[in-house]
Amino acid sequence: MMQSRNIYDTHVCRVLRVYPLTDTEKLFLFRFEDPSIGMNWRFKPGTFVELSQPGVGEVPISICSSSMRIGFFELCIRNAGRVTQKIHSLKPGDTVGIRGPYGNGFPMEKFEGRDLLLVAAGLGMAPLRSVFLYALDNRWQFGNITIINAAKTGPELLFMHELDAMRDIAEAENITILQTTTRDERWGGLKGRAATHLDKVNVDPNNTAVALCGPPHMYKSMFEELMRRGFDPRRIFVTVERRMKCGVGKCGHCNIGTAANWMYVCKDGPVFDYYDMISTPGLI
Amino acid sequence: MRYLKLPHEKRREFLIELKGYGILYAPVSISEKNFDYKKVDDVDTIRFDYNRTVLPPRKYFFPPNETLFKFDKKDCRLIDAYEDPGTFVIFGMHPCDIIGLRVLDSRFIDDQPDTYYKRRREKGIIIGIDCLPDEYCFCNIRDADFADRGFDLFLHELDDGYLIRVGSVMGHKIVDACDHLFEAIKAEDISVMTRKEREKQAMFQHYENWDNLRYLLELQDSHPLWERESEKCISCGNCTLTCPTCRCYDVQDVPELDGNGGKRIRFWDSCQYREHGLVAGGHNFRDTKLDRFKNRYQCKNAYCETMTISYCVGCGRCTQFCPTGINYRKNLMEIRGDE
Amino acid sequence: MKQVKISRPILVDHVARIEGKAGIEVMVSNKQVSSVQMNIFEGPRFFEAITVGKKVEDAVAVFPRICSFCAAAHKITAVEAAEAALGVEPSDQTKRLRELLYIGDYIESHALHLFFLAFPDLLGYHDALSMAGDYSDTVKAGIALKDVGARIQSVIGARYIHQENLLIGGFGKIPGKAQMGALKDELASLKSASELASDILINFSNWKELDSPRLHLAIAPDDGRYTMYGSHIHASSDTSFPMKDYRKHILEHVVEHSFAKHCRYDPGGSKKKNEPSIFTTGALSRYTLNKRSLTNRAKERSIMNKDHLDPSNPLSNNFAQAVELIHYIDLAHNLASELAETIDENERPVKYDPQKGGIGAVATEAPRGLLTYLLDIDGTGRIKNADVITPTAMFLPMMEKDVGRMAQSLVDGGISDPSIIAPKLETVVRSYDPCVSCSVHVTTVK
Amino acid sequence: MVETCSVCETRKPVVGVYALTSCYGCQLMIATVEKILQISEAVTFKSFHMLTSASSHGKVDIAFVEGSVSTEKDLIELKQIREDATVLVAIGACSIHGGVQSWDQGLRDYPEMYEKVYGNGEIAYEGLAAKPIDHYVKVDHYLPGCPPDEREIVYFLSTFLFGTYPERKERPVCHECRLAGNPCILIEKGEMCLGSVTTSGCNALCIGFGIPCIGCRGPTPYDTASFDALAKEFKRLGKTREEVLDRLSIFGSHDRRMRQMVEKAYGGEK
Ligand SMILES: Cc1cc2nc3c(=O)[nH]c(=O)nc-3n(C[C@H](O)[C@H](O)[C@H](O)COP(=O)(O)OP(=O)(O)OC[C@H]3O[C@@H](n4cnc5c(N)ncnc54)[C@H](O)[C@@H]3O)c2cc1C
Ligand code: SF4
Ligand code: SF4
Ligand code: SF4
Repeated sequence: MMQSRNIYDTHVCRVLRVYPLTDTEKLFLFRFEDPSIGMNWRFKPGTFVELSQPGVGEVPISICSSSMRIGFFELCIRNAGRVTQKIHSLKPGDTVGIRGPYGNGFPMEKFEGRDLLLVAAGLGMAPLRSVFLYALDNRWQFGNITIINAAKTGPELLFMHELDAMRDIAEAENITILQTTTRDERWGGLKGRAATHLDKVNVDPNNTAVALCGPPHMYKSMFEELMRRGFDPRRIFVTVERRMKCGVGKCGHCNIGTAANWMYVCKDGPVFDYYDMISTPGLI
Repeated sequence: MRYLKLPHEKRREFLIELKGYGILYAPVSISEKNFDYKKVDDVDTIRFDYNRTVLPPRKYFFPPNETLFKFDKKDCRLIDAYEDPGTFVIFGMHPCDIIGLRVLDSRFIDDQPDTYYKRRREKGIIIGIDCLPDEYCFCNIRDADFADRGFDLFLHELDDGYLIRVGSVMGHKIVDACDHLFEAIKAEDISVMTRKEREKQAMFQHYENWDNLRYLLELQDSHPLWERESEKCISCGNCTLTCPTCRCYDVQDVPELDGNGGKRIRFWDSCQYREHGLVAGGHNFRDTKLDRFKNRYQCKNAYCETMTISYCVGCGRCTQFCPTGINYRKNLMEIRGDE
Repeated sequence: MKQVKISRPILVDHVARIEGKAGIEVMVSNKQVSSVQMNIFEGPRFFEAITVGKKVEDAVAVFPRICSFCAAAHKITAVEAAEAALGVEPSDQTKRLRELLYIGDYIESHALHLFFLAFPDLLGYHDALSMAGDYSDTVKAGIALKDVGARIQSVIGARYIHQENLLIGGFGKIPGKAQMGALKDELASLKSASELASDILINFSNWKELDSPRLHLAIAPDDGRYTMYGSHIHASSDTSFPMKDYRKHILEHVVEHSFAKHCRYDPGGSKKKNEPSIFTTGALSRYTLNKRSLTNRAKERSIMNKDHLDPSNPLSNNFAQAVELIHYIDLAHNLASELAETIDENERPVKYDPQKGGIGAVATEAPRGLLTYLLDIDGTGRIKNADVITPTAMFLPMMEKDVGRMAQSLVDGGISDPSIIAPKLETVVRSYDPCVSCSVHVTTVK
Repeated sequence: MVETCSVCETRKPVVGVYALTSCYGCQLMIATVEKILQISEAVTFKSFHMLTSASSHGKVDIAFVEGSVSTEKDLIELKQIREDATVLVAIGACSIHGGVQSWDQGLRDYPEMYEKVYGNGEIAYEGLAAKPIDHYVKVDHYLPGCPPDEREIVYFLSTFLFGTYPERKERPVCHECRLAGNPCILIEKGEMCLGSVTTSGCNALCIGFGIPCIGCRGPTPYDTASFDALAKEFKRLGKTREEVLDRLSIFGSHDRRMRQMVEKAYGGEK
């Protein structure tokens, strides 16, 4: 991991491309201004960066591109407030500050040799895309893969077109892509919450690593459903969100847990396993 | 360890000597009943009998308000705005505060060290002094009533002077440079010191072992105390802002009128404020005063691994400086089922 | 002879560069100005009514909010009225600090009025900001003077608008010697800048159309010093009355076209010739009645420029303010020098018992003229009755007269274009330095 | 607002400073900030009656509105300003919290008071009980204070010039009181300090002068003010319900929770 001397200092990155994804989300492709930093910059799926726009502020954003691509990375950003609104106004050629990557990321080494089940709801697709693309880039290390992408409506499905376009080649590679909406009358595809489509997956519960990301209320039902189907709780992983100002376990905003088990989402997470999730009050 | 004696009549000279190392900060009286660390010009204003300062000494390493960076929007680069305070001396730190600072070190100087804190930490000379507990102190329970490291010099009051423990290379240098002020320790000095230690121990009001507290806090999550006590809270944040081990901060960008320049500042935050757990979209992970109130008790009683003690060092500030008189120690004892 | 016909009234919707929101409406029929109204749109805020029943400490914290330009004047006068009611005698140091604070208000207020509100008019700009290009030194001097006035108030009062560090009986915290020393030096460096305002005004003579003898009211200095304090109010008609009796002599009444009331002076006595009459108050009145007590530098200036200080012409008020600027910079410098030596930072406010109750009536000279407060405090330390009369309410009728005079003479001179007349009328209004929000404070509930 | 960002990047933002019913302190504060000359170069003041006679009506990017709505005329003006402005900033206690003129809000009958002062039908204008402007129009940003702090005025303008907008302060004055290194006078002297329920931003100015906060920056937003707990503490210190209500009402009378929470603390007793 690259470590600048001042941990809060950022590297200048330039926006290469901006793709609008939905009404509120855009995908940004960045390149490090200094190529030598870019070439040495590595991250794990599930980690995040602190993205800053001097004069406006700094926000944590998951990296959503494949960690195999070097010198570039992608962020999928929702226009949610002050900073992200400003980021949304950026055009190719504009610059931002980046520091990181931060967080533990998904334990990809533990996933190797297993089937993968990725379940994303809403913005959850952003960090899971990184896992998914990583798995595609290292296809031989994994068994069957299913990805479930859920949102309220079709137009809100993140990376809907990208996943759609992959469908054919995916099938050839034993990858099942399920996209579902919960509240879209006009949506022609699957309907209902992600948990309702678990019978359509092509993975073996006995030998599957599960990665989940979505709104907090999704986890409980998802856990129950997975457990009922015999997925091994030791191999269920979740990535969560909290307020963060530093990303390195100092500012205190992302604290979770109790006196007996005190953690910081930015350092001890954002990826947690099933047992952390159920035993840490306030984590779900 | 090296031990020396500083006779009372040499104290003043010693303090003036200390000023030679940089700005001298020491406890002084700031109002009728309160003390704080302040820059000291006249060493006679130093209060040796203070109980506790309003703000903990962390303010010299982790300032309440500090500029991290300056920037110019045009090239998107951040320019480190660390201001070197030069060498400075903090005189009069009590053991709990010395240990509190080491607790802070464990968070700020880890594998990703906070460079601002670390650079200042390297500039600070710490002279500790022993104290007598009052009704708010429970550092003994927290294992923070005796500092065995984390200082350059430490003074124990004797009847006619101070027994000094030298705790660092810097400490040796300081005493070497003015060795004419010191005397060798005599046997009776040691017996005076042990007597004083015993007296101090006898002054503490509680002697429980709180090792199980962490688990009880978890188990007692629906104890009626939480409702009752959090209702009294006015969310002023005093308890956290005066705590020697609290370290939450917020960061804000302050742009300039020219539309380009500006600075990124950070300032102390408190988990007792609504904003602390708020994320975009309005979801708040600690939405109620009750949640926030509990959060502090959990955080302060978590286990600081590097120090093998809890994050709370028992200095008593959060109780003394709570405007509505919420008594933190008493509450913890109630959670433990103590009377 | 050319026929002058103005069918529409001459209207100024919103007089710019004064404090507050007011308009002018002049009706002309048959070449005669038939009515003049200063329309005050500022909403009423009922200060005297809402403070009734409130604790006197809370009330004196609220009164300065009548007006930002003379917040210090309101605060000091209200506090002193409360002290008069409760029989509190503040220390000499407190009095001196208050006087310096008050002078800070004068310097700031006069500098703002002259440099920011009045000069753009005379020099042909919309505002001081656009004037800054051509008259950069002038604007800078104005800013420096305003700043020192603000600084004096911030050092003593905590800030320069709504000074909270001013309590019944004293101060929350007393500034240090070093702060006073710094003020002293800053004031010393501004002596020549303080003459700049009069330098500029020398080039502009009063409009003769406005000449008309008038009645002036001002506080007479007790100790021969030209300040805002004194126990008696003098009139240029050679009458006078004790300030605490102001309610008998300064009479307020409602007029239809404004939320501000109008005032008249009743010299008292039985003689019928002493009918209540309109009057003016402010820098020109103070100068007219007390000029002997000015500092030497200010006196010299005024003697050299008598023409600009004609008591019969309202435009002289600008020059009188300029003279006061010189005077008060000197006075502030003296006071700051003295305090820098003697100030006792540890002095505590005088203790008092608000439940003692009583009535206190006090008048002081605010930058714009006489300001009076009457507080009646009951046996629980609450306000039973409050009465405030502000300078603007006092001189409003006179100002309307002058606006009418100006309009009439322009009409007489064959000018009919409202867009030419209106700015001239605004200039007349501005010369009074009216404080519109002050004027709408408003009045006693019986 | 998004529009301003694009606007700012291409040309000087057009700014209007307007007053409804107030003491004019907010405008005076804007007019007298140290950097006013720099500000006047960075923005175009389309309307600023106190400062310039070149004031006119019409569209502005940013409108600063001081003062409460206290007359029919205020209300008409306010609605026009809202229509003309992309971003509307409520500035000062009057505009945000109704100001000291709302001290008696709900206690005294407005028409009665009006009549007592002006008599019946003697005056040609219509008065209204003072209200914060967001009772009538949407407010984008709040810049509190009586008067506002110079640094905050500069901060607000700077964020707009940067194409973003200000972060809202919601921490209480106590926060800054600690950061400033003051001792707490509520604890030490038992004085009725309103710091804990008052929006910060003044650096605890008054407490620095040894004077309890009277709440001039108004109650902390988002219903975070614990009036009940504070009132209980005041009660313990021997303050009466009336005293506490009067003090809290100077700047907080329009807070919908305040009265009720104080009543709760005093348990209905007088
Ligand atoms: C580990 C992690 C990964 C994330 N990944 C993504 C992502 O891939 N795409 C995406 O669009 N969003 C992501 N978010 C959420 C994103 O950080 C917030 O939407 C963003 O901070 C909102 O900031 P703002 O200034 O636009 O909004 P405002 O509401 O104006 O926020 C103001 C300040 O609050 C803080 N804040 C607000 N919300 C959050 C939040 N949810 N998390 C942390 N701090 C917050 C920020 O520090 C910000 O400066 C992630 C958050 C975390 C913690
Ligand atoms: S000091 Fe007391 S009142 Fe203030 S936040 Fe802490 S517990 Fe609450
Ligand atoms: S109650 Fe007042 S004095 Fe105490 S901390 Fe809060 S603001 Fe400061
Ligand atoms: S301390 Fe309170 S009263 Fe004083 S300026 Fe701040 S908010 Fe206003």
